Amino acid sequence: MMIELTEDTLNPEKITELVRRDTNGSVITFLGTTRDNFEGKTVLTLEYEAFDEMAVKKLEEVRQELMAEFGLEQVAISHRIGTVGIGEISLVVAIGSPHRKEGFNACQKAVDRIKEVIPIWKKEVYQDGSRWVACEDHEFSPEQASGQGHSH
Amino acid sequence: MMIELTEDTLNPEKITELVRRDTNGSVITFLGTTRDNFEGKTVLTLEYEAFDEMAVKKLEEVRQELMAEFGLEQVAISHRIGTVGIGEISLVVAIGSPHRKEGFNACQKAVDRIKEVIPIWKKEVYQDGSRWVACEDHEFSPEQASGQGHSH
Amino acid sequence: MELNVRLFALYRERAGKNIVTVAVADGATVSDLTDEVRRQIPNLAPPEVKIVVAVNTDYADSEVVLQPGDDVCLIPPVSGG
Amino acid sequence: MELNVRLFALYRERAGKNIVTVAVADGATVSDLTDEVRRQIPNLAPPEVKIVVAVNTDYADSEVVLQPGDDVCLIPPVSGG
Repeated sequence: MMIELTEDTLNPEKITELVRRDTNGSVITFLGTTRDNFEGKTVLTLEYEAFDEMAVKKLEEVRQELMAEFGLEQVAISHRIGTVGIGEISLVVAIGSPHRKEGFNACQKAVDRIKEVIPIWKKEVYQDGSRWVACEDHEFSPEQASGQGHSH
Repeated sequence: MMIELTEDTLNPEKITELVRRDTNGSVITFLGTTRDNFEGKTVLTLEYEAFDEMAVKKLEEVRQELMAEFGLEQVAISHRIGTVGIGEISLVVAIGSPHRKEGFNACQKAVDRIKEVIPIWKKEVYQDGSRWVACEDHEFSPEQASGQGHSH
Repeated sequence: MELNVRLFALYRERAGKNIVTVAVADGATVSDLTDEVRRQIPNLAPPEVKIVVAVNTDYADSEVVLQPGDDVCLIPPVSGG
Repeated sequence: MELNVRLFALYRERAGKNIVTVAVADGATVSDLTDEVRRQIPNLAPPEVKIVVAVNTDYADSEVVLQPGDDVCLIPPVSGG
């Protein structure tokens, strides 16, 4: 499965294997792991919620876009949902390519696009509350400021 | 071991584990894998030779440079030497960082630097001969053309 | 027509429910729908924030005309990865 | 002084040996040494190719002055990765 949305622990080795070929010289893997802190607050755990049908569809669209743009054939994306403990892997993007340059470019773009367009939401749970995170690339948008203000 | 030069099969999972931290949100891994072809010729196997003492020293220098330049703490590099079969992993670079941007930049630069400065040489073995490869970034240098002419 | 609008994450929590049923005129657009949802759930999002809508699992511009039976979902700012 | 110069990979194969012993004057530089090696092994590298030298496991410029006992290695174009 080149696209996966799952409540199970992600297995980066298995996902990386999917994109290895004898014709390829490069495999780039991104692991997104959950951090134990946000602006000095200790994060206890995270909850990922997805609009499942649309998330899978959009992940496949991102995958097809990347393959077309960078001339790639091996792109695998797995996103975990549900409760994810600290230090665990929430996202794996693995790109196999003949040469590394397009692999690095495609991997970076994949992560950017995933954070922009996939309907998945992350909630950080603290000792004294929780917060729906907005995309880190829009960290100071009015929506996120409002999101923070309303978190409970 | 954050630097490794070994004749054993590389273990990307183990190397990736070395750079994971609960304070990090990103792990970027590059796997260099041996390709089965060069300009239409079938490659049967590869031989990596190293000037061991200097290679380990230079790998550590590259690691320190990257950590300083990108403000990183988790950088692991493993290079395989000896006979490496087709599709096997010859190089692993793993970078753990709080955010992904510096991880991607550092990983790309690490591979570039490794290919420029580490005294390791790759020989492609074909059905009818062999060739010492020059760095792919200098693919058409006079030295390499001469290298090809002299291969046997 | 009546549409069952699905809410996720932040919007679900603010609304206190998964689904809000909204009545809009025939020929209503996505923008008409979000206006109506805002009337029903004033605390859903601050006025300066554009509410993003997916219709039949694709992002839909505010001028898109809704059809009976459309799967309409409100998409708060995403934070996957 | 005499120096045992180590050869790797392409240079080792062209020379047909791991080590070449080279006599150079006291105060000789890296460049003097590579000139002498080229005289002994004319097919080591074409004249237009600069032979890269490591002295005591660091790359050394052509003006570096050699000392007795230096670990001198000739480094053909690298191709790690």
